[in-house]
Amino acid sequence: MTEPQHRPGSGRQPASDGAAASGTSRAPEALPPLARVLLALALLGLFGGLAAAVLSLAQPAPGLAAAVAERLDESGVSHPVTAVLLNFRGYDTLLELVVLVLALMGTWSVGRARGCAGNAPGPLLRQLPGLLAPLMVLVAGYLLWVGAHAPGGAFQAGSLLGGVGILLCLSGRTLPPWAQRPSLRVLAVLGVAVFTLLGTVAALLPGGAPLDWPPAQAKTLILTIELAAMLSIGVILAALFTGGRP
Amino acid sequence: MSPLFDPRLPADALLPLLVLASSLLPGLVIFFLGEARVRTRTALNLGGAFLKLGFVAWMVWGVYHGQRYELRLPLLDDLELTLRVGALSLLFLVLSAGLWLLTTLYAVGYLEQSPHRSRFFGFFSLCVTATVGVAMAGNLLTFLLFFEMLTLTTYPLVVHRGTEAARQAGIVYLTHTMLAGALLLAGTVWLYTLAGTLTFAPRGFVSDIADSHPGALTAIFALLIGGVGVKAALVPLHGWLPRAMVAPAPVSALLHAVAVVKAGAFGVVLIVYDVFGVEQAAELGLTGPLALIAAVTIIYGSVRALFQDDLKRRLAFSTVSQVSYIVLGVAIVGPLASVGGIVHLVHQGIMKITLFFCAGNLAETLGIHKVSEMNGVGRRMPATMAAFTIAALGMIGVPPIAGFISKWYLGLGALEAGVHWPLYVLTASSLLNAAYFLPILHRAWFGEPAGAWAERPVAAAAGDESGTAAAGARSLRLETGLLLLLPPLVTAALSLLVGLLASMPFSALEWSLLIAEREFHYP
Amino acid sequence: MPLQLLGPGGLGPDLLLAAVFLPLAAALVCFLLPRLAATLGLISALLTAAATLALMLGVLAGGGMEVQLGGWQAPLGIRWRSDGLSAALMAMTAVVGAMVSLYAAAYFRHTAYERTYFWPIWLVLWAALNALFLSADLFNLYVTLELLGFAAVSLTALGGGAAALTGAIRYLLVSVLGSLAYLLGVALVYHGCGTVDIALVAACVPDAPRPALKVAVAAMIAGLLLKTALFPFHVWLPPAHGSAPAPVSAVLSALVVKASFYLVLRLWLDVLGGGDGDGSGRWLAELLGVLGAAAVIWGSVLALRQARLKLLIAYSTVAQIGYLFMAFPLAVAGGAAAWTGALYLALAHGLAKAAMFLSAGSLLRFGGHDRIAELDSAVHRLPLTLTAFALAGVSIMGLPPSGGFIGKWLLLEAAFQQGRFVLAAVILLGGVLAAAYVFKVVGHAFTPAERERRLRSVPPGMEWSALLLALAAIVLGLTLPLISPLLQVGTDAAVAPPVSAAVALTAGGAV
Amino acid sequence: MTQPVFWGLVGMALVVMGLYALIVHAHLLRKVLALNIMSSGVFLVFIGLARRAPGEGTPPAADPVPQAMVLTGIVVAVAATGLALALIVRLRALTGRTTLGDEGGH
Amino acid sequence: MAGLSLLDWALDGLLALLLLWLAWRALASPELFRAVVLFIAFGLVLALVWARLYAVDVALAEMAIGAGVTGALLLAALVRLEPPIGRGRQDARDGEVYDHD
Repeated sequence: MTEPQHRPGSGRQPASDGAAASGTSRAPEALPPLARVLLALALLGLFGGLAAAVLSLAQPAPGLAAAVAERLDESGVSHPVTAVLLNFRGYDTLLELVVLVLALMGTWSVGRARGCAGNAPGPLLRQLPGLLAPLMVLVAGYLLWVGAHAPGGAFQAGSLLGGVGILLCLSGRTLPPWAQRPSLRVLAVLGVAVFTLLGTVAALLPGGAPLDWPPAQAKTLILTIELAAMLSIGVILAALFTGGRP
Repeated sequence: MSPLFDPRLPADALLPLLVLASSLLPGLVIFFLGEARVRTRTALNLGGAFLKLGFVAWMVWGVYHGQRYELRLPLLDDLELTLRVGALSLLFLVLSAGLWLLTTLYAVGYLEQSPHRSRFFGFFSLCVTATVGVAMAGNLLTFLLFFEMLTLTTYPLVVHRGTEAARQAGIVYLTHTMLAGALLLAGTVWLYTLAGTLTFAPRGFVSDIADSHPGALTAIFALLIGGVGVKAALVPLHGWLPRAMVAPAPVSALLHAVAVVKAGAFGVVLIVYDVFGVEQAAELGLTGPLALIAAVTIIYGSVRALFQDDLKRRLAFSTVSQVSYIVLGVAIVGPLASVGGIVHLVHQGIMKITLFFCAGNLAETLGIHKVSEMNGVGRRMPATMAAFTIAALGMIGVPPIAGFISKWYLGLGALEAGVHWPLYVLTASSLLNAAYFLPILHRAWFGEPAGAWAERPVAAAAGDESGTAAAGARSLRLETGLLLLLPPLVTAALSLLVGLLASMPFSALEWSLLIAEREFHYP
Repeated sequence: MPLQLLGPGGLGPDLLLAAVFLPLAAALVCFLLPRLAATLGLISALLTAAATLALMLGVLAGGGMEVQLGGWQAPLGIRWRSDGLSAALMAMTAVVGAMVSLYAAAYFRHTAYERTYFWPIWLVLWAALNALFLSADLFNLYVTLELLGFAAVSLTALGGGAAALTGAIRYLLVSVLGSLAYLLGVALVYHGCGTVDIALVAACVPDAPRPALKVAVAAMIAGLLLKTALFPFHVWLPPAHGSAPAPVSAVLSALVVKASFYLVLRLWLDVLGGGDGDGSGRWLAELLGVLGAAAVIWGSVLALRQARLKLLIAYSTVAQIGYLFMAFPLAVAGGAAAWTGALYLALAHGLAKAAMFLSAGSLLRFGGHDRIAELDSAVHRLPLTLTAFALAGVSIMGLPPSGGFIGKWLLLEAAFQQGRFVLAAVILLGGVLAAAYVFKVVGHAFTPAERERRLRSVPPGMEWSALLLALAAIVLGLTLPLISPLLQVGTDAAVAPPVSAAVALTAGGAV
Repeated sequence: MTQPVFWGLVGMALVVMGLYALIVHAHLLRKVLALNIMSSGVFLVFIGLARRAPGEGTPPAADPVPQAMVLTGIVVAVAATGLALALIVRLRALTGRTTLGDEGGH
Repeated sequence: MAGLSLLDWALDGLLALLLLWLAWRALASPELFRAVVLFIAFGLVLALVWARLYAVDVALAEMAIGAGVTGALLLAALVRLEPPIGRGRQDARDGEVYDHD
């Protein structure tokens, strides 16, 4: 059934193997009571095992907090979580941004966005964003900046930006023309693009490694990446909310 | 990093490769030829066949003078694909290369104007490639490779007609051969884990482990014989063979005389002689049951053949019976019996292919498929029926035709080995052979012509059956097309000659004696 | 030797970088420039394949390679590590990827919507695969697993129909569930060992708290089995693989499933040290073996019963995955060759299964459907495609001299050596059943076609890419002398100098 | 029992609850909710148990590495949720179904 | 952290109970809208737990992403799942028509 566009609507039931497909039955509960009881018992056993694992862990535990603290000076930032996210384990963060972009691609490939929530916004919802949005953008900028030495950073800031987008969408406002499709794409991939580019350049420097920030420039680089990432996260989260491609 | 090929490939390693390539490459090219390019295709086929025969002849000369040909290609960590040409391989090589040439000629004539010829000749060539590969296999792994390749390449030939019956036959064929392949693989791997080698050797390579693992070796023997026994059509594994008769006549000829059945029988010979060693096998008590199976197959096939009205089915059951002569010769532990068995490898091939060519001619020219329709056909097609008669008499064992030589040595071998029951089996089988062949001959020569072909003019009859006017026009002068007539005449003459000239150098018998001498260190 | 240039001292690290970042960057560009997606995608796919193959040659010539991402040592930073195992799988990915890209360029030529999304997502998927094969960090592997899963789900949904969507949603749920189970295991490992680097975890395993470690490993392996679709967890696979567009099905069956299998193997070999440490490893291996055997039988039987070609191929994947896990009990009991066998089967299955799905796609495109009973007309007109299918079938059946044969031979050898006749019988029976379902399709090539319908043409790129893949699966069988040394590269990673240095460093850091 | 172990157990309980709901419920939105709660449980295990390690400062901050990992996990979870919801909405638009059709889970 | 006061334990216990109860209700509540709202509440309580465990970054992220954005996504999806089937049919071919940028 790879070509449904040629034969829409004909016989598209997924074939299931033997486990008789009940087709359109829409029972709210999938399992009969007895099976649920058995399942619950099995899961209780599972919980027992998991609990035993937790209880068996040594106390005090090994961890990397000390190792992070030791190398914090070389990371370019003074907040350990940010150091881990964007320097020590920056590669994880890069891939995580790719996950977001991918979710966006997937969502866009499925269908077109059909408005935000369907209903006309109430008066409160129409007014609220006007007041809240600038405030949220400000807070986002602050969180981004403070992330270098205190809790905060691109993710929290980006999700706030995403919240701004969601509010704007709910209030029925359209995006300004400059934020329409092509630039939306650019913004969405900006974080990954900047991260990848800088990471590759770092690898090509003599003696460098991928994503290896020279300590002197580390803070600048990290802030640059965080800025780009924040924008991307905000755009992507808002775009995910609209549920399809614009 | 070990190189895949030794850059200094010597000529004696090249020759086996050339023998393979002379049918493999034409086969591959033929697949890409358009249906209409008859000349190119025929040229490729015949060119390949002549080349192969030439290479084989070269190697015959070499081996006769003590040269050995060997090619190794590393496949597994300490296992190689080995092509090796010894006397026994050559016997089978000569048979398949020679008969391939004739069968190709025959097929070119037989399939004229029929659809899918490129596909047919492509697989035909691949099938022969697999057969010569089986013939040259230097170890059990290589044997397995070409044996499976044979299965795959014959399947399209069996189902070539595309009818429902052909499809069913194909399924039966595959079920049998695939299961057999699994058995063979199991036996091979198991043997490898025990013996640590798979290289064929005179007197086998299992003597070291025979004392420690007699049970396992018995099981392995059963697995291996089961694996090759399907192709050799040993009862009760023979079910596919009569069914496969739906294939076109050249395919039947190939299946019965050259490739599949013969590869199976050849496999039995290899397993008994070069894997286990006949004495070792006898010591393990394995040859007795094998001889028994062979005897049962001989009788059973003959009895079943008696009751077939369909000519090709009768011949098929005859094959079931006759191939087991080879197995019987191998399983009677003794030099003369083994000579009889090995020489029958060639003799049965030549005679049986003659019979199938003739059956094909009858079907193609006159539309005769059944024994009961053959009344008086000898008058209409005297040359074909003459060939048929020679081959049939040979099958019965009438001297001096090829079959007599085989039976004679088998009988002598049994006496030499001090057992008598094979004589009774041989006698009974010969009587049964006579019982199912003589009535055919009688009908053909002395029956009153009946049927559509007897009344109508020749051209119309032929055109009616083959569906082509060309075949009819061609038949005006000869009794059938030249390409169809020549191969059976040649093979019939050959089956006479190998009997008459059995004691000349390079004859199959002499060669078998040579094999017995060189490979088995008998007399 | 010029190949040394590609090794650790030369271009090697750059090739590692290219293997991950090149497809990733290309994906972004394709996403930004939808009109050029197909051209750019194809070019970058070929470049990626070339870089990966060069990397494999480098590993072959110069040994394993390591890159410290961000320049940080192992417990703190993330390592890329390329040894023979990962190089072999990456090379397989490269070959399949290049061919699928060629195929997709033709397949999606007339469907702009699918084309614009296929390329970026597919390239991300490729980057994720390479990242997964390279990563030596358990948590990073979680991220790559999720990346891989989402890409696979998005590609599955590209089919657009209800069946594709249902398959994609089921796939997503299973994928996330599997990843969560894996992550739970990673959490416990981190708290037991204070690191997520594979080599360091391996060094800590002997002293780690037992129940925690066992539960962690069980959770990780269970999650991965779910993603690999081993027997009782296989239910999600056929609908997803059977309803996706053909190039996607090929990628999913040939590559994505292998990724989680690779990870199981990685954990087993590198973290658990081959599982022969204590009784429970043995026990787990036996369990995996039993499940694998059940998968072989059950998957093959169901494949045989399918009426639709793509579902048949998908169930065949379920069966073939079973073989991979049958290696565990054999290898743990001492038959190290079984690992090579399993790996060989994985590689051969990757090539062959991709060829099969691509051929199925051509048949489907040509005939407009994939009902096996009515394939005659399509099969007759596409001899190359049929040949590709049949040759791939030879490898799936495990007939010599294909790659599948070598794998089966090695497994059988181990089985017979240990006297495990039941496993041997299952391996052989699986081959026979595979022959049955392959010939169920191939048999239609020889029946006379009755209907002449208006049929769509199939571009040669689609036919030839499938054929080349199938040929690669056959030729793979002749390359054991080349690949066998490759698989030996880096097998002793746990005791290699750079890692033991890192172990010393953790010991300093953690205390 | 100490505080980290306590929260670890709570996390495990969330995981098991989520798993139960994932299997039992047919409605896809509920399955998504269940997966989200499961992932929250996993994160709780990750962070909760990290409190066993000696941290820096007063009061000792949690081990930053698990924190970073959980941050990553949270973002991955929201991406999964977004993708899943888009697919589910699309399925509903095409077929009217909000379940997978054949019950029995996976 | 051995010396945890009784107050701390009470606070932890209360939070844990609340968390588990919210999770259970969110999973078992028969009404989907209520379930989603309960899930958002669950996210907010979880953010408190993170803060309690001194994981302030995670707490912030949970509040913004875990509860906020995920909740918004769920609510939006809920609205889109509500309308009758008829409407979906018309734009069923949405996904297959490509719009050029």
